[in-house]
Amino acid sequence: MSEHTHEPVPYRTFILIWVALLILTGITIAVSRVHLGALNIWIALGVASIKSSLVIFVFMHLRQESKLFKIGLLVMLSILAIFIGFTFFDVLYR
Amino acid sequence: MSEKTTYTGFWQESPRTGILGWLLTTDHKRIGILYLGCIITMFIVAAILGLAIRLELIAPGRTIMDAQTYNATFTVHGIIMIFMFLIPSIPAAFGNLLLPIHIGARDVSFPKLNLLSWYCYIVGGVLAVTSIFSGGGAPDTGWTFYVPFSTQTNTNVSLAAFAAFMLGFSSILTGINFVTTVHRLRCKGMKWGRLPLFVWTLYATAWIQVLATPMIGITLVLIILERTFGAGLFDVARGGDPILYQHLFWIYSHPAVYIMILPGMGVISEIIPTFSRKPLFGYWAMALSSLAIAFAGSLVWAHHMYASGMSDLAILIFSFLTFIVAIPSAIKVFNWVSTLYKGSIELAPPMLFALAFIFNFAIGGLGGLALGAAASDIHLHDTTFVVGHFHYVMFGGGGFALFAAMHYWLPKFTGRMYNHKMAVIGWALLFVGFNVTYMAMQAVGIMGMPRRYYDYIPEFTTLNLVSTIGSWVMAVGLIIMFANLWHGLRKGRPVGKNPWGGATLEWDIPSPPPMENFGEEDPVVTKGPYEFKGVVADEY
Amino acid sequence: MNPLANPTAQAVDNVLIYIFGVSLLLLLGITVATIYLVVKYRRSKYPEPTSDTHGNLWLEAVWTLLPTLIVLTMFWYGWTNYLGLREVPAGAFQVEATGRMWSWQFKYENGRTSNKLYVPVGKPIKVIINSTDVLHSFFIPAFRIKRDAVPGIETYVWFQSPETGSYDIFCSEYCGLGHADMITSTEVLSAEDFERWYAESTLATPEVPRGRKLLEKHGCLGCHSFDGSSSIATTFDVLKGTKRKIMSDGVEKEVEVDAEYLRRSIRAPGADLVEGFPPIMPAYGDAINEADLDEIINFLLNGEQKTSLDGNKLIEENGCLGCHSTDGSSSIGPGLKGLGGRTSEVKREGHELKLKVDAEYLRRAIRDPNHEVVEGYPAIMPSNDHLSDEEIDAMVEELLKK
Amino acid sequence: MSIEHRDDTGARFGMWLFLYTEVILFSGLFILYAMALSKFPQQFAEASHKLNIYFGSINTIVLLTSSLTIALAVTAIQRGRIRQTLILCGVTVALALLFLVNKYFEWSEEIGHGIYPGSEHLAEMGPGVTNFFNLYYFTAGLHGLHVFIGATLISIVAVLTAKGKVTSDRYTLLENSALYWHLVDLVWIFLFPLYYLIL
Ligand code: HEA
Ligand code: HEA
Ligand code: HEC
Ligand code: CUA
Ligand SMILES: [Cu+2]
Repeated sequence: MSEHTHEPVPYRTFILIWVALLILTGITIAVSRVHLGALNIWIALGVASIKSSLVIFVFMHLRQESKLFKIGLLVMLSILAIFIGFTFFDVLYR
Repeated sequence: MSEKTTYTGFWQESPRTGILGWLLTTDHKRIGILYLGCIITMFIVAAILGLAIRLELIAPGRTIMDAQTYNATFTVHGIIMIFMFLIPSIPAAFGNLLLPIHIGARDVSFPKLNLLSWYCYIVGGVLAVTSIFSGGGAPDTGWTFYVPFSTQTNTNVSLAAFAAFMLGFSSILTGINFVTTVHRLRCKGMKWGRLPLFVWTLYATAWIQVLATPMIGITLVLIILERTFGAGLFDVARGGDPILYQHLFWIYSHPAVYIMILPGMGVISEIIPTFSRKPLFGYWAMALSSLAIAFAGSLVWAHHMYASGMSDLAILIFSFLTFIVAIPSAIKVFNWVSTLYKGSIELAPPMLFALAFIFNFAIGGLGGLALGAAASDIHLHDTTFVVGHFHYVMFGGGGFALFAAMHYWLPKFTGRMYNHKMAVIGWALLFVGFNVTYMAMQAVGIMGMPRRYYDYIPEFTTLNLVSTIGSWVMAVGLIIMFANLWHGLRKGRPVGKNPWGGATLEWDIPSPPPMENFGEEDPVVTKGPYEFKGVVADEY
Repeated sequence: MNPLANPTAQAVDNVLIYIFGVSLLLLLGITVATIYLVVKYRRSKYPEPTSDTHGNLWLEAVWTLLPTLIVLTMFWYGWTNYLGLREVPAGAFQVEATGRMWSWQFKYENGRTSNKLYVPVGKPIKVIINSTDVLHSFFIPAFRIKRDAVPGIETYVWFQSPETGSYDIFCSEYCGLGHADMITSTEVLSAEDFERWYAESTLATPEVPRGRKLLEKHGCLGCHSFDGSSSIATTFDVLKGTKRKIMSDGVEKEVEVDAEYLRRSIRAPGADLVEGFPPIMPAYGDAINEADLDEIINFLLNGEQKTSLDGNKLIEENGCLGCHSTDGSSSIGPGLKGLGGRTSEVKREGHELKLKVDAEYLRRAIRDPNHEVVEGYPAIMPSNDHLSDEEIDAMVEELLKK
Repeated sequence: MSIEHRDDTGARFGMWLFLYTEVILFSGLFILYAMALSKFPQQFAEASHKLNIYFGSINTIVLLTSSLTIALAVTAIQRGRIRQTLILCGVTVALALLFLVNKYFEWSEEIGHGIYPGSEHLAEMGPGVTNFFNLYYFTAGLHGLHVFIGATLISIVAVLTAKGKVTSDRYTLLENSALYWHLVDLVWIFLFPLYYLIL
């Protein structure tokens, strides 16, 4: 049965991550007030990616899961990137 | 032969008896049978519509129906054939029947989810049928639901789209189930290298189902929202883009064609070794090419859009990738053929269907190459050549693979054998009729006849007539085939557990298999799926 | 297929022949090999297999590489030839094609419109494609060209025909009920024929109005002109509402030109003489019958200012015939033959009504077609907001005559 | 029937697979968003101004916090603290409702300004802005639906926990509901900057 369950994550860890998430939220809002042109959107997406990694790895316990879960996630994200990226081949060059 | 034996095995054992024992079952084999029944029913309905299409096209002008009916007919024909017949056919019916047995498991990972997925299928099917008879009448958009037409027509598009959404959901649940099952429930000794190829193809298919199907979900939801709120998401005047709709649609629907063909390829990869009594040539190449098709197949969707007004750069890239997907298919064809070399070949009915599959699929697939090349597709796009192409791969490929599977595994799951002579007659008529029908269709497409044409100019008459005649030969063949199978499963001679001399796990257990497949003890696998040494075929 | 050798067809045909050729060889090879193996290694001859090989790395490498090479050549050939379809030669003649349910309208740079595509022979033609409603696709099989008509997005094709002739144009993107009827043709004309056609104006009637014919017949134009070019007599171009100084029975008067005045001037010109002109106009008396005289007067008063609209042409060019027939048959919409005097059963806001077909009814039917929908037909006729009242009147006039 | 087969990892993996499908579902709208943003950067920025950033920020905080509480609930059940689990689930559901109420006020305000799909006011503001709001409504609407489903799911699990059907060694149901809830949060993490913060 040991394979089926993992150690409980201490409350402290979760709370720390939560604080980090709130800080990151504050950062995006703050940065978005500064005009940086196209950079704004990349920063916003970058921070969002960091936030979501925190949620995925800690809140969602991906850290403790086997490789299979991680590979699955990677496959899904690459397919996602392809779907969005390849569509640009049409839209940007029309 | 005429003694009235009732089926044993999973047909009998069930915690509940009677109809509820079926409707509330969580046994993978019973669910597989439920699927199979529905799928065959759907196929017959849609095939009759196909026959009606051909009758209308027998001569120019109106013959048996008006234009609106015609448009609804091919739309419903396409929707049923794709979403309710071919996509669930092999994965949901035979996948359910066989996947757990093939990997030595007692059931799939989520049996209840499996049943839910069947109910989603039923709800989708019922809604689709309702959409024909209610509201503004049967949808008339073509199975592709292209905007802006689909947002403007008064017919019952929203309901049909919602039906397709439910069917997609069903497909997703099956996919989730199969991926998990393959990862978690392989029995002792069932290493990846010992999986039957049917399992490999189901596994690859399941990933497509999981990762591509949601896209059609959101696309159809958008169509429905567009029709209800009229927001103009695909309307240029309101900042939308009608071509983007096509991207969203094909992002799913191209990979979907591989959902339709991959499990069929798996079936063929089971049948050919068994009837050659020889290991499949190039096991790993076959396994990996399945994954390659699934992955590369997700990158080529825009080859349906060369004439849509898409950018030329996109055409360059998507045309290139399209040709890349053809390579793993070619590897498969070559490996099947070389499996025959120095074998001991028996032309039993399943083998005949498998060989016909290779031939038809080669024609369809090679025709796909002419469509994949940018210049030639400009001429062939949206002509009946495309219609010919996809009937070759979907019916000549996917459909024939399903028929092969039915002939191959019917004895296993019913414990009875059909009449071989009738099977060969049915096969021959079907094969000839099929090729006449769709070869003529391809030819008239090369001459320039657009598809979805209710009426056509006189130059196209002869070939259309030939095609219609072919469709009737095919119909006769199909009726013989179905009648023979039906008769076989009711009154056929009883057979033992291994009539063909197959080496995969299902042939080790009784026919029909018992409720939990393997009795008290879980199987332990010590050899590959195509090691025929020591396998003895039962007399039948 | 068409034997015509033209640049776009050649680009496509090269690729088609190459791919089909190679495919045929491959198919033949695979089929022959399969049949040979099946026959040779049949179970009756070989009850047991004579090999139990699991594969052969070399062979597999070969048939991974071989198809790769083959498909790469196909891809490249297909792509380079495709470029030929996109690069329009300089100096191409431009036409705009607009797809709508369910007909094409072609618009030329000089404003001329038509519903067949007329083009000169031997010249590259660039067709710019648009749509007003749903997707259509502009497809000429003879030139192997095809491009979707997308509402709000402009696309194009080009072609060049070395021979005169008529070639089918199909709509190849499904667009609803009349999709299969959205057929027209491209008429490739010789340079002279095309010039002549191109110069004709579209909307003015080619026919001369009857009033003017009467003027010619009675020799009026021997002395009068319409542009003041003749000094013998008055000019006809500004008659209506103008004032005239005349000598009537020796008394100088000022009168306004109206029908009564004109009638007198023609029947008995000597009675009122316009100042500054000699009294040479013959008296026509009864030489012109009453009806003709009315026609002439009407023409003089209203004629030349107003170019008369050709209702029939408007009907043709606005795509009405994509859905309506004129031979009495019913197609997508009701047949137009015998429309005038018919009683139409329509549904208005859910109520069934029987309405007499008159000009008022027809105007409504064209302006706001879905307000009253003819029984037994779907409410799909597009409204025609782009038409002016005059244009609609002209069409209605013709419709009543059909 | 033989002993029931139990595979918690399998169940979790199945849930992850389902979450992948959810991401792809939303990605359809994100594709449309990305294409439109590349076409109408100015108009998108302008339209984004019209959204109320306070509503957006508050909702972000609400969702992040709810994600925390449900994660804590999983630890609580692992440690066998049923009461804590129930409270944490309750807080999560309450936060979910808060989110929806907030959304309701936000949308009423916007609809009050005549901004909703198909409105005439929107049409006057030009194609870019119209497209932005269409996408905004559809994406946020779909997300809202997920919030609703997630809240329902967690309520059900809470009831089952109270009944003793979910316990310290049988808590996959809670774990999977929590995973679902985190997904809802994840989508919002992207939705928020993309719609409220483009400047
Ligand atoms: C089961 C379904 C299925 C399968 C497997 C395929 C397989 C392929 N399809 Fe097909 N296709 C459809 C179903 C399918 N298709 C449908 C339904 C449509 C129309 C949808 C609609 O518009 O309604 C369509 C339309 C379609 C188009 C768009 C046409 C158009 O509308 O203009 C294109 C263009 O590239 C295409 C290409 C291909 C290619 C390259 C393959 C390849 O995967 C084929 C690979 C196979 C082979 C190559 C043959 C076998 C190999 C050999 C014989 C060995 C020798 C080969 C080589 C050396 C290369 N298909
Ligand atoms: C799996 C997929 C599949 C299958 C098997 C078929 C099967 C057939 N299809 Fe279909 N077809 C599609 C998928 C399929 N089709 C799709 C996706 C489209 C595109 C729709 C669109 O454009 O949107 C299409 C479109 C399409 C067209 C083009 C319409 C147009 O563009 O105008 C035509 C025209 O001939 C056609 C004909 C047929 C015919 C004659 C059959 C025949 O093969 C049918 C043969 C079967 C029979 C004749 C029935 C025999 C059986 C019985 C009678 C039952 C008796 C039973 C017992 C006694 C038990 N189909
Ligand atoms: C898209 C197809 C379509 C086009 C294009 C079209 N119509 Fe129609 N028309 C219809 C249909 C369908 C009806 C019957 C339903 C209705 O009344 O709306 C109809 C009805 C009519 C009627 C009433 C006929 C009767 O029997 O009472 C008239 C008049 C008419 N059309 C004229 C025109 C004219 C003039 C044009 C071109 C400017 C035109 N139509 C273009 C489809 C079309
Ligand atoms: Cu216009 Cu088809
Ligand atoms: Cu495709």
